[in-house]
Amino acid sequence: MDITKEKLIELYEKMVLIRSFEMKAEEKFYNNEIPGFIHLYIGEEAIATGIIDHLRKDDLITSTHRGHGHMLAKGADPKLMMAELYGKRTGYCKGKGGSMHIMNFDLGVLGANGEVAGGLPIAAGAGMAIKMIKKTDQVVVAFFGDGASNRGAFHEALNWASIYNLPIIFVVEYNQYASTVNSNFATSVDNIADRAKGYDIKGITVDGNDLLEVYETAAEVISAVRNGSGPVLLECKTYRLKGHFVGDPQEYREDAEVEKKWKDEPISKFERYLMEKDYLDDETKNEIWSKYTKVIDEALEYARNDSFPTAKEALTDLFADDTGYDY
Amino acid sequence: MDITKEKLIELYEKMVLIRSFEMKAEEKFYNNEIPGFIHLYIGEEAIATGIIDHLRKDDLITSTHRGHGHMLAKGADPKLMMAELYGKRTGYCKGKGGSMHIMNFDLGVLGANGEVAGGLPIAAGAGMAIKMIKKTDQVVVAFFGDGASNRGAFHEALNWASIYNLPIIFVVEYNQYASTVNSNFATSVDNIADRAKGYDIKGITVDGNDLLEVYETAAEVISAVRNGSGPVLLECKTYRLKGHFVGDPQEYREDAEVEKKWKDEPISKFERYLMEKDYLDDETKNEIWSKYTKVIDEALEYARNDSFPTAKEALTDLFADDTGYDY
Amino acid sequence: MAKSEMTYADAICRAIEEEMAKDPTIFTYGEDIAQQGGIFGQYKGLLGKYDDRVIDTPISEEVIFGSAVGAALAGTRPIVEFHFADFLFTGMSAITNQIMKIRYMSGGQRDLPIILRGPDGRSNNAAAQHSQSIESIFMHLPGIKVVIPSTPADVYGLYKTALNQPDPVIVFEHKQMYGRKGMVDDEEYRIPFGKADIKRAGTDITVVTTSRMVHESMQAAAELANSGISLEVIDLRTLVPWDRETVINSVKKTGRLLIVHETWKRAGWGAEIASVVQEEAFDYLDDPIYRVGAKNVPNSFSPEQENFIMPDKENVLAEVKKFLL
Amino acid sequence: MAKSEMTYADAICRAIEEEMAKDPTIFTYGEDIAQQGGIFGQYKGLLGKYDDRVIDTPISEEVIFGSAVGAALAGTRPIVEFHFADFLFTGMSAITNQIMKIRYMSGGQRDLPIILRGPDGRSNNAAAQHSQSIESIFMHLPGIKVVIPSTPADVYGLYKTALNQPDPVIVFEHKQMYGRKGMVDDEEYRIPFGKADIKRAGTDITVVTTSRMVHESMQAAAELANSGISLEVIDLRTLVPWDRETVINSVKKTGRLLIVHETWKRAGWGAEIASVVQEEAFDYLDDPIYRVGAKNVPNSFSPEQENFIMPDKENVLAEVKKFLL
Ligand SMILES: Cc1ncc(C[n+]2csc(CCOP(=O)(O)OP(=O)(O)O)c2C)c(N)n1
Ligand SMILES: Cc1ncc(C[n+]2csc(CCOP(=O)(O)OP(=O)(O)O)c2C)c(N)n1
Ligand SMILES: [Mg+2]
Ligand SMILES: [Mg+2]
Repeated sequence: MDITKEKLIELYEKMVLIRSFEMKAEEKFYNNEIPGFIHLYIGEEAIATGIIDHLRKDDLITSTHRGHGHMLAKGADPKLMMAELYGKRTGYCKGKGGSMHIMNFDLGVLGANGEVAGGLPIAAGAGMAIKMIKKTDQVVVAFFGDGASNRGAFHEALNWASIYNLPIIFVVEYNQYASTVNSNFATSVDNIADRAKGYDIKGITVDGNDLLEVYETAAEVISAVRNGSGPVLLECKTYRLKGHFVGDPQEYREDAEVEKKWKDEPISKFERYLMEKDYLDDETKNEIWSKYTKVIDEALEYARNDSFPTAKEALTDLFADDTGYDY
Repeated sequence: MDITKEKLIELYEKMVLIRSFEMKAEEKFYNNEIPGFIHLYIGEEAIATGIIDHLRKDDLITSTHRGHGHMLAKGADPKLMMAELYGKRTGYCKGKGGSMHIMNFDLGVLGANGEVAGGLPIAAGAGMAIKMIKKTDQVVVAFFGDGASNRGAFHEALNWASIYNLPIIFVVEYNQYASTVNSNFATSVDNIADRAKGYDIKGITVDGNDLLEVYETAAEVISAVRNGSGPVLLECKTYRLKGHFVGDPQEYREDAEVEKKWKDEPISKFERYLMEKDYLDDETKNEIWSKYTKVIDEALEYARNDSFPTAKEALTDLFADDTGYDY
Repeated sequence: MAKSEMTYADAICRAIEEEMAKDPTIFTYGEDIAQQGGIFGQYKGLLGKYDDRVIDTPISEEVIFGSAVGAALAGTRPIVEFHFADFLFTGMSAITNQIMKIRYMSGGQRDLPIILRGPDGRSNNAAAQHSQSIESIFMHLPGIKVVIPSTPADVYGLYKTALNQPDPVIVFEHKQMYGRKGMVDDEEYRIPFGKADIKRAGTDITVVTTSRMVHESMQAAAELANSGISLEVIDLRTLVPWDRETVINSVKKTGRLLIVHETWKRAGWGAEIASVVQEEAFDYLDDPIYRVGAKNVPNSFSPEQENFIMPDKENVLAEVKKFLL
Repeated sequence: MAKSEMTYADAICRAIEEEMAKDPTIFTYGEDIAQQGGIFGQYKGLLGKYDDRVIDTPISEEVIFGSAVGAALAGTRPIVEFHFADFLFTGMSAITNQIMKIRYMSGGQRDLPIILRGPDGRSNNAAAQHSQSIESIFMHLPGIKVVIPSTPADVYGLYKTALNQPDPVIVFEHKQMYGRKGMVDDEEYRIPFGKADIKRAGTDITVVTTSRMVHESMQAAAELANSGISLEVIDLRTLVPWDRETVINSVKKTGRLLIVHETWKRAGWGAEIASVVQEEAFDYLDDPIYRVGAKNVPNSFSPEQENFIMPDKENVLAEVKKFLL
């Protein structure tokens, strides 16, 4: 596959954006500025980046509790994202959703989701509507975790997508853990992609830390699905470099394991590739990181300056004909 | 496998018992003597018979809404079964369960179940208790339908059984339909056994109308599972010769399809085999059928003569320390 | 106005069909609806007309329900059949955690026009897992409008509203009412949510009820009229929102309230009505508020026991005796 | 009697550990309990002692819950962790259609000693899907005993009862109470189900509450005492069964009832208490019965909005003003 230098740098920047956002979010969480709990996408940036780049604005995705990366890759404004993490008024969900429920329908993000595997049935329904009623060539990408692949919803959604031949790419982010539980223990197969056979669909496993591999595979898969191939299960092997949530004591794994995995993390991996190709040098690299540090600093400033929604506004948005809690 | 004539005749008789029970139940339902709705096992007798014969009394099974055959094969008394179908006092469940919830824990039947796939999590738990806490060599057989294999519970239970290496045989009775819906349409794979790969367990497909094949395969599988092989998914291809429930208008299939399938039904198939082997002649056959006609007539008499539980007794049995509805 | 007689099931089909003709994004799916028209025949009236928009599904309740969110957000208007209210539980999280929350969690970004519909309540001798009435749960958890109609005319008009409004709706159709006939206006009309219907005016006791129990209550009212006791029978028709005004005004007039529902009495929706009314009309109450509901046990298969557990006209008559008239 | 101070979480662990020592068939499983001692650390006290009976599971709620039936019928006593009350919904049918019905449907053939336990209620800024209190549903649907303790001493004694009785029990442990400390007798004891505890005696207003709201109510009572208003705070401790006698006797004395719970006000369990009390103590009531509960919307992430939606001491104080004292 021939990918221009510009595209490669664009992809690199997207990963840097996500990483920068996540690092700032982590810092501000520890600072007690961000309430609730947040799950970081650090180490998994290549997946959202490499896949979503092939999507159109009107393509749809469903995300997970670890959803910042998906949102940013789909074009979200870091300002409005950060404002949402802060629970502020102009955040994507007016502060009602927070990190775990960040979403924007105009961007085609049908929701980060606090329910593990909660997005899979939603993706199945979007695919159904597209294929059977709207008859457009939109596609749907459903992101979910290795842990999620053990929930019944996974099974039902894949069977469903298969029998109706829906335009859905099921992307499992195999980051080795479901909270404290290692997938070697809780998941009966080494490769989730092996489950594809049980639905008579194609299953593919790629190195999810290798941006190029993700990007190239996704190009093929998404175009096939858009052309009516039926659903595909795409497994991306990665590693959750941070705790399950910010503040996780991580008693269930050794520091050494994590340290080792840092050597394989997607951004420096891709940097090495770009540098080998002479597409990137230290100077440009520094420029790019500075650029996104600034972008995120501005987002932070924006979020901090934004006001909180009023208490009473808690009683709006449940129904379109708002009658609030008296309803 | 060497099977004695006596055993073969015993198996034949078991199938005749089940068929006779079901035919009488059908008749009495149409007579308006049996209330509610009942799902007949006619055409699927070889499965329960061929599998359960290998079980000990302390082995456990979970059944389905189509559970009469499983109960009888596990040694249920037709009298107490018929009484339950009539909603009578000495029925297995004191009339509280009826056909769809017939069960007897002493026989190791953990329940017919009105919830499709409802038995699968129960089987998973029984297997877990046996393997991890009681540490006995009991096994568990979970019966379920092709339709049930599309519910999330199927997936969760198989993954669960696999990771804990539980002594469970998952038996799918592939009878081609889930109520009005053909499994060719609703189920993404031709053979449910293909889904076994998704759990890293063994999957086997047999002709569920061929008693010998079921019996011999089950012998091997059950002994392996008892010896710690871990779970197995055993698929038995069969056909639901009657409507989904008694009274089903069956607008979704052609009479011709059903007629053709009657030629392959398990009892006459096995009869042909026994006759070829000279283990059975017309006279013995008639004797056997008459014997079970009598057994069932007696069961019917018994059920009819049994009394109904009182209305007030509806308020017992919810909790052990019965305090009824005031609770 | 010209009227025609039709069954409850056909009144639903008529409403859906009329709206399907106008709105090509309406479609309906669920278990056993396309081949044989629903397990109670309730989809028969739709078959042959919009077959590509009446779709059978696998037995996959979590996706059946959860898919509605994706379908709605992708720009369609799904009508999802839940087969038996009892099996709402098998996909419950998709309803309570997704359908009922996503609009709110998103900060009201977009409409979510979803209809969940299906049979609720008793179906004779179907035992514990096929005869539950579970509408109360959806009155407790916020996020869905709850419709529970008792007549062909009501179900038609409420569906017309449901199919022309922007929020999730759950319609509880009683199993025993699909075949019940009634007159329905030939002209199209809508019945707003939150507007109760006084099915019978009266002066002594206010009866608040829904669904099948409307008919049991009406029979009781007819009998009691002979002994000079006058019941005002109010059919709420929707539980979210529910028509406080009509109920409270009636109680202010009669001074007595009886709530009648088929679902379990304990912590059923009747408790909410009672709590609100005693708060808002405390000084008007001549007697305690009484409630009729199922006994607090699962349903038994045995016919006599089921009759004992499930409320009917006789329970209404018995409860009325408690009032000091 | 000698007492020791311990947290709510440790009081639970102590009870379970004592019973595990006596009964080798007790075991416990759920998500994230064995590696790190539960997502709130609530299993930490058990780790290292009975590690082969503390088991991590996949994220498979339907099997996590449904397996309890099989485990109990196979002769063990499972304690099943539900992780977040919000995710009871993902395996809801296994609870409502299996655990809560199988004993009844079987005609009472065998005991079903199951404990479902886990965190209920608000956890600050966890938004709509991680802060629900859903105990009311289990008061409505019959088939499980509902325990909802507020202190280390109570949770210890109620667990001791739960682990020595034959029926399914669900224990709602409030997320914000695991770390709360209190004195617990060193000697073993049990607290029976259905016996409320009068946490503070009073004469003017009866407050019926549970769980975290016991503490909010106690604070309100302390403040009101300064202005000469005397609250009697009754902690129900179990909702199924609930202690009618204690509540009704108190209301007969005070003439006023306020019910306080964290869960949504509409059709919450408070409505049942109110309905029963107005029926049984009608002539004793000087005022309407009032209820404090969450506003009827999902929980918002934004801190101020969450504070507004979720009830606390301030809401109790505000509601008390409604009484004509
Ligand atoms: C239905 C449900 N069960 C349990 C949880 C608690 N929980 C949140 S994230 C998580 C682990 C998810 O693991 P995985 O799917 O691999 O995603 P990852 O966190 O690794 O990205 C769990 C158990 C939940 N949110 N929803
Ligand atoms: C969870 C659930 N969904 C739907 C139903 C309604 N229902 C009862 S039996 C059945 C078909 C089951 O098909 P299958 O599993 O193949 O078993 P079979 O009837 O063919 O023996 C359906 C949909 C139910 N009882 N439970
Ligand atoms: Mg993971
Ligand atoms: Mg079948």
